[in-house]
Amino acid sequence: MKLPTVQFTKEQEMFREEVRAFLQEELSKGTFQTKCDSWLSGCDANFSKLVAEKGWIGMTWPKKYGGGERSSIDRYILTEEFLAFGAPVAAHWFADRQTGPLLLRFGTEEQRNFFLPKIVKGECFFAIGLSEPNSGSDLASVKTKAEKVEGGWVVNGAKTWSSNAQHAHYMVTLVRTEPVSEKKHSGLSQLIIDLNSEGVTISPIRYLTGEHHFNDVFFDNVFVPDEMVVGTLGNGWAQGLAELAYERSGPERILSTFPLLNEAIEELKRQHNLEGLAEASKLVAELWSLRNLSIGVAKVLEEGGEVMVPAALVKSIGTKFEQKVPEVVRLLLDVYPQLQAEQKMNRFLAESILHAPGFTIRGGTSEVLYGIIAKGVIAG
Amino acid sequence: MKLPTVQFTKEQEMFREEVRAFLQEELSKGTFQTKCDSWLSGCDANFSKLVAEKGWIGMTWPKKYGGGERSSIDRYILTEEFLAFGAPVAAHWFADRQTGPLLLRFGTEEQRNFFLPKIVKGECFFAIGLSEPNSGSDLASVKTKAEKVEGGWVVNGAKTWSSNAQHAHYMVTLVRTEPVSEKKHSGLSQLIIDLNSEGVTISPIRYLTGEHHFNDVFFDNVFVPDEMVVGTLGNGWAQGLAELAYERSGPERILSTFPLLNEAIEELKRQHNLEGLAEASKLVAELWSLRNLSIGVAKVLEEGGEVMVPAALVKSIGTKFEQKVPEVVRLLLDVYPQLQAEQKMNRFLAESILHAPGFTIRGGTSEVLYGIIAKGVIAG
Amino acid sequence: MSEMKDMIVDVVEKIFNDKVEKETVDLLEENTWPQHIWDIMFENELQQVAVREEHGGAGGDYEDLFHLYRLMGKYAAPIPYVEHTFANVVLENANIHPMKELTTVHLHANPLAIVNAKVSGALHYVPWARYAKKLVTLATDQGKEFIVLLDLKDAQMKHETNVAAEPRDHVSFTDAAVVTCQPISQEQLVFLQNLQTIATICKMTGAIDRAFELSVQFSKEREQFGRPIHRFQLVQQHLATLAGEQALTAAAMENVIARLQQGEVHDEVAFARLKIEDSSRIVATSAHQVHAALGVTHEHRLHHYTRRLWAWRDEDYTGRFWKKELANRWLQSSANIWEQLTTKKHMEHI
Amino acid sequence: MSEMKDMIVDVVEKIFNDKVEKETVDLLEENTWPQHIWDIMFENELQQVAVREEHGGAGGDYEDLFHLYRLMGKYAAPIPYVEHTFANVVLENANIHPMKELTTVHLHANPLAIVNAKVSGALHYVPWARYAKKLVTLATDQGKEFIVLLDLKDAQMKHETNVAAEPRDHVSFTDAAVVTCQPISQEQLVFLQNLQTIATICKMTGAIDRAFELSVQFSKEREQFGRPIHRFQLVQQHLATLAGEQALTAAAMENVIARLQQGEVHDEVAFARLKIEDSSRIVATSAHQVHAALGVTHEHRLHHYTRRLWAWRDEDYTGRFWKKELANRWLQSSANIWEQLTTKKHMEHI
Repeated sequence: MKLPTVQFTKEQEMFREEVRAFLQEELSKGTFQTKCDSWLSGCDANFSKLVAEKGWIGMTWPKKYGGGERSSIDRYILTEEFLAFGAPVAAHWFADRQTGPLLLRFGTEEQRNFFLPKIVKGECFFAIGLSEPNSGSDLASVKTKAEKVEGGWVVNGAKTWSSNAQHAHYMVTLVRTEPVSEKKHSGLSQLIIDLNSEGVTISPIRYLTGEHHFNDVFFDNVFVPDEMVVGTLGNGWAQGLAELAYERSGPERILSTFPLLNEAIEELKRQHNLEGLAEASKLVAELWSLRNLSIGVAKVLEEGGEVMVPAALVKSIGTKFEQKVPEVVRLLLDVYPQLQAEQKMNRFLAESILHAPGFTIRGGTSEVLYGIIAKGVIAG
Repeated sequence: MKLPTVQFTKEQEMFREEVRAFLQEELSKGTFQTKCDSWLSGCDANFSKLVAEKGWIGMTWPKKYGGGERSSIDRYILTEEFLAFGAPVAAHWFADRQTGPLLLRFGTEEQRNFFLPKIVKGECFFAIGLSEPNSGSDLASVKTKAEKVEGGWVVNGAKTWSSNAQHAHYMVTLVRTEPVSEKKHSGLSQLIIDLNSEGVTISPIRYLTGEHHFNDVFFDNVFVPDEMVVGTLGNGWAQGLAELAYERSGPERILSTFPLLNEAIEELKRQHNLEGLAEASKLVAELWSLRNLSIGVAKVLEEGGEVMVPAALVKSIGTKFEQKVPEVVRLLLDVYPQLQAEQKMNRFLAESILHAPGFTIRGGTSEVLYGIIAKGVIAG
Repeated sequence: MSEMKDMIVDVVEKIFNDKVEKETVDLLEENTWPQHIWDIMFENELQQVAVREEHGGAGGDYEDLFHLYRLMGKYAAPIPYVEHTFANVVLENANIHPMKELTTVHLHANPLAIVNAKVSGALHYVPWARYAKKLVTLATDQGKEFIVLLDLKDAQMKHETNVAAEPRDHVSFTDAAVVTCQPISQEQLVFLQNLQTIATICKMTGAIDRAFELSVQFSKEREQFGRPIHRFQLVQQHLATLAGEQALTAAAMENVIARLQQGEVHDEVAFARLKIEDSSRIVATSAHQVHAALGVTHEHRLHHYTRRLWAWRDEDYTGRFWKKELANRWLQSSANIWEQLTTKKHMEHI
Repeated sequence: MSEMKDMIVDVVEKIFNDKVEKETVDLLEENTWPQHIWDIMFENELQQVAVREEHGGAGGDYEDLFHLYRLMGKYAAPIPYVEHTFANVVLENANIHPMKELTTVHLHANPLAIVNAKVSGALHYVPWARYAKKLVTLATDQGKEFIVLLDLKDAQMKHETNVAAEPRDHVSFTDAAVVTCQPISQEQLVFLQNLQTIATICKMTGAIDRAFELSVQFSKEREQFGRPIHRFQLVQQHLATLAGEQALTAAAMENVIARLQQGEVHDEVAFARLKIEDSSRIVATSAHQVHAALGVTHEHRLHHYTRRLWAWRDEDYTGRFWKKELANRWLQSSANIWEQLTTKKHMEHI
C-alpha cells in the first residue's frame, strides 16, 4: 500500500495557527469546554454558527455554493485542531463531512443550490440514516421502503443509531426503492428527508452514560418529493460506499481521546516524571504514525483515488489507538475517572473510558473492517 | 467454568523441596545448564536416566509396572520444578506425559508389561506421530495407511513435526486402518511403531534457529505386528483426543520462558529498580493466575473429569503469556538477545524470542483452540 | 469454609434474581436506591453474616461473606451491602461493636486528624456516604493510627458518583466528635488492606461473571448475515477470551480465599488484584465488542457491569498500590520469584 | 529526492531478485558471505551512492541511499552494504575521505579512549568486523569526542552473531594507531544519531515489507479444512494487522526521510523508531501465526526477516534510547504535545 507523503506548506501551517488562535480564544472566553469525543458528544449550534462565520463549514466546496474552495488538507488541519481542542463540532459534522461531498458528487444542481449555502452558514444540519434496527453490521439488509406515488415517494420504516438527529434538519436516508432481489445491494436509493415532515418520529437511544446522542428515527407514510432523491435511483448502495471512505480515515478516528493524552503529558511534565513521559512517548509515536497514514489517505481522496482499503486500515488501527489511550494513561498517573470532576484529567479519563467501546463499533466494526482489508490485500 | 482450588499439602511442599534440592545440586555440578523451553530443546538421555533413578518417570503409574503410584499433583510439582529450572527433560517427556497414560487407559496388559517398566527406567523414549505433511491444523485428514497382512499391518505414509524422534525408540502413530468414509474421524487407529524397523526413515526438520528438534518420519512398507495396535481398531481419533487434555493444560504451557522472567527479576533486584519490579509483578500475577487454573485442571484430570475446554483455555492463554514474557522483559532491561552469550539474561532472552513463535502453534494453534473453547461455552 | 456457604449464596441469588431488575439498578442514576432490597436482606439476617457470635452474628465466616460480595457484583446490586458489612468487619477487627444502622467505610487514603478528641479533615469518594448514618475510617492522633467511628450527621457532604453512578461522596469533618475509636497496629492495618482488597476482587469477579454470561447469551441470540454470531471466528475469539478471563479471575478469587482461610495469604492478594484489574479491561473490551451497538445503549444492561468494572478497578487499594508493595517486598527478599510463588507464607499479622 | 531514486531501486531490486536466493542468505550461518554480490554492487557503483562528488560519488543523496537500505531489509541481503556506506556517511560528515575498502561503523556506545594518539578499549557487537578492513567509530581524547578511522588488523576480535546470524563481533584495541581522526561537535553527533536511526528504520521497513508479502502469499497458497486459509476470519485479522503495520511503517519511513530532506527532522526520528520497534513485534507475531508450523522451519525463508527484526530492534540507537530522549526534550519544553507534533522544527545541527 503506497500513500503519498504530505508535508504541510508554510500557508497551511499559518492556517493551523489561525484556527488554533480562534479555538484558544473561544476556549478562554468559555464559549466551550474541552471534551473527549467531542465530534459525537459536543453538539452546540451556537458554536457551529461561529465556525460558519469563519468560513470553516464546507470550506473545500465551490465558491458558487458558498464554499471556500480550499484544499482538503486545509480541511484536515481544521478538523485536527477541532478535535485536539475537543471543540463541540457535532452539530454541523455530518453535513460538512458527508452530505456536502455527497451532493457535490451525486446531487442535482437544485439540491446543491438549496442545501449547500445553508450548510455553509451553519443553518442546516444533517443526520445520516443508514443502520436499521436489527441490521447491525449487515448494512445492506435495508428494510425501510419507499413506494412511488405521484410527485414523490412514501417512506415507511425505521433507521437507528442516527447521531444527533434530534438537532438535525434533514436526514440522508438509505431506502429500498425496488423489491429485494438476489443482489441485496441493488434497488437501494438515497433520499433526503425533511425531519420536520409529517410522519417522522425521532426517539432517543440513550448512550450507556445516559447521554442522548443517538436516535431511532421512524417513518410512517412520510412523503418525500421526487427532487429529494440523491443521485441515481437504485444506486444508493454504491453512493453510500463512496461516503464511507470520508467517514473512516479522518482524524476523528485517531484523536477522540487526544485531550486526555495531552493533559496526561502536561501532568507528567509538572511531576517531572521522566519514566512516565518515556512511556507516554510511545503513544505519541503511534499517533504520529497513524496521522501520516490518515493525511496520506486525505490526499488520495482529494485526487479522486481509491481508498477503501487504506481508509479501513486507518479506522481499525486508529480506533484501537483511541481506546488504548485511557488504558495506558490510567496506569501512568494516579487519577480517578469521574464525569463530573473538577479536575480535567479525571473528567477526560471518564469520558474516554465510557466512550471507548463505541470507537471500534461506530462507522464499521473492527471485525467488518478486517474482512474488507484482508480481501483488498488478497486481491492485491 | 468451575475448577477445584488446590492447596498443596505439607508432604507435597516437602516433595517440591526434594526435587528442588536435586535440581540445584545437578545444576551446580554442571550436569545441565538452564535453558528456556527445555522440554522441547533440552534432550539429554543421561539426565533422563538420573531422573529415572529418582523414580520420577512414570511416578503416578501403578507399582506393578514400576511406577510410584504418586498423585498427579506430585507429578505437577515435579514438572513445574523441571521447567522453572529449565532442566533437559525432553528425552523422556512424551513417554512420561502421553504414552504411559495412553497405555494405562487403552493398552493391553502385554503392552503395559513390556513398555512401562522400560519407560520408568529411562531406557525407552517415545515420539508422537500425529501431524502429516500438509495436514496442518486439520489433524483428522490422516493419509498414512496401514493395510492388514498376516500377523500385523503394513504401514505406508509419513508423519511430520515429531519432536525428538531422532532419539526415540518408538512412535505412537495415528494411521488409517479403514478407507476414508464420510466421517473423516473414523477408521483411524494408533499403532506403536518401532523406529528401528526396516522401512522407517527419520529426517530432520530444522527449527528456524537451525536446531534439530523436529523430524519427518517416513514409512515405506513398515511391518507392525498385531500386538502393537493400541486400544480398539478404528478408535484412534477418540483415543488421541483423550491425550490432548494431558498435552494442553500442563505447566509446560505457562513456564517455557520462566527462566528468563526469574533472571530478569533477579537483575531488577540487583539494580534496585522498583519501577521495573512493579512492572514485572504484573507478569508474575498473570503467571500465578494461570497456574491456579492449570493445577485445577490437573486435579480434575486426576479425578477422571472432562477438561477439554479448560485445557484449551490454559493452553491458549498460557502460551500467549509465555510469548509476552520476553517482549516485556526486553523493555524493562537493557539486554541484547544472543544465543551464544555468556550472560544468562542475553541467552534466555534470545532463546525465548526465537522459540516464542512455536508456543501458540504446537499442540493446537490458538486459532483452533478459540473454536474449541467457544463451542464449549455455547454448548454451556 | 462455613457449611452454610452454598445455602446463603442460593438464598441471596434467589432474592436478587427476583428483585434486582435492570430498572432497580437504574435507580441509582435517579439518585435513589431500593431500600426494600436492603430490608429483605436485613430480614434474612444477611447483614449479620460473619459477624461474631457475641455481637449477634448470624453465622458464616469471611469466605461466606466474600461469596456474597461476588453476588453483589454479579447482580450490580444497588445497595451498600459490601460497605456496611465490611465496615463491621473493620470494627470487629478493632474490637469495636459492629453497627446495625447503615454504616460505610473508607480506609485507603487521607487519614483524618484527631486533635483533642475531635476529628477534622476531608475524605474523597466515600461510598454511599449520603445514605449512611455512620462512617468507619482511619484517623491519626499524634502519629498513631486509629480506627474511628464517626457520625455522618456531623459531616459536610458533597454528592459525587463514580463512573457507574454509584454514590461516592466528598465528606469533610471539622472538629467532629468521635463516636468511638481504637488504636490499630500496622499488622492489623495490613490485614484489613488484604481483606478490603479481597472484597473488591470478589465484587469484580461477580461483574466479570455476568459480563461473560451476557456475552454468551447475546452471541446465541443475535443473528448477522443470516446466522447466529457465535458462528463467526472473530466472535468465537472474543468468547474464548471472555471465558478465559472469567475462569482465571474466578480461580484467583477462590485461591485467595482458600489461602486466607488457612491463614497463609500473602502476595496472592496482590496477584489477584493485579490480575483482575487487567482482566476488567479485557472483559469490558470483548464484551462490548460482542454486543456491538446494542451493548453501548443505556437500555442494555451490559453497562451496569462494565461501568462497575471501570469504577471499581480504581477504588480502594488498587493495582498501583499493590504492585509497588510487591516491588518493595521482593527487593527486601533474597528468595527468587519461583521460591516466592511456591512457598507458603504464614500471615505475620493478626 | 534525487531523480535517479526509482532507477537505482529498480537496479538493485533486480540484482537481489536474481542473486539473493534463500541459500545465499543461509551462507551467513555457515560463517561465510556472498562476496560476488558485493562485487556486483561495486561494479554498479552502488557503494558510491550519496558519496560527495569530490570523493568520487556516483550521484544520489541520502534519500536514495535510505531506499536502498530498505531493499537490504526486504531481501535480507547478506552483505555489509548498510555498514560500509554508512561508515562513509560518517566519514564525510567528519570531513574525512570515504573508504573504498570494506569499512564498518559502530557509534552508539562505548567510545574508545585516545591516549597519546593511540586508541584503546573494547566494542561489543561491531557489525561485520571480521570481514571489514577498517572501522569508523567514536573515541574520546581528554573529554573531547572524535570520529576515528581504525585499522581492524590492529584489533583483537572475537566472533559473535546476532539472533539473525549476522556477524556482530567483539573488537578490542590496545594502543592501536589512529588512521585518521576528526573532532565532532555535539550537534554533528546528534545528526549522525538521527541518520543511523533512520538507516535502521529503513532496513526494518524492508523486512516488514517482506514478512507481510510472504504472509499474503502463504495465505493464498495454503489450504486447511478444504479452503485457502485467507478465507478464515482469524487469518483475515492477521492479514489486516500485517497490512496495517506495513502501511504505518512505510509511511513513517517516508515521512522521516521527507523531513530530513527538508532539513526539518526532529522528534519524528524517535517516533518512527519507537513505532517500528513495536511494529516488529506485531508483524513477527502475526506473520508466524499465519505461517503456523511451516514458518518456524529453517527451510522456510520467513525467519530471515523475523529474526532480523528481532535483532535489529535491539541494535544501534534503540527505542529505549529515543524514548528517554523524547522525555527529556518534552520536559524542557513549554509547548504541549499537540504543538510539538504540528510545529516543524528546523534542525539545529549541521
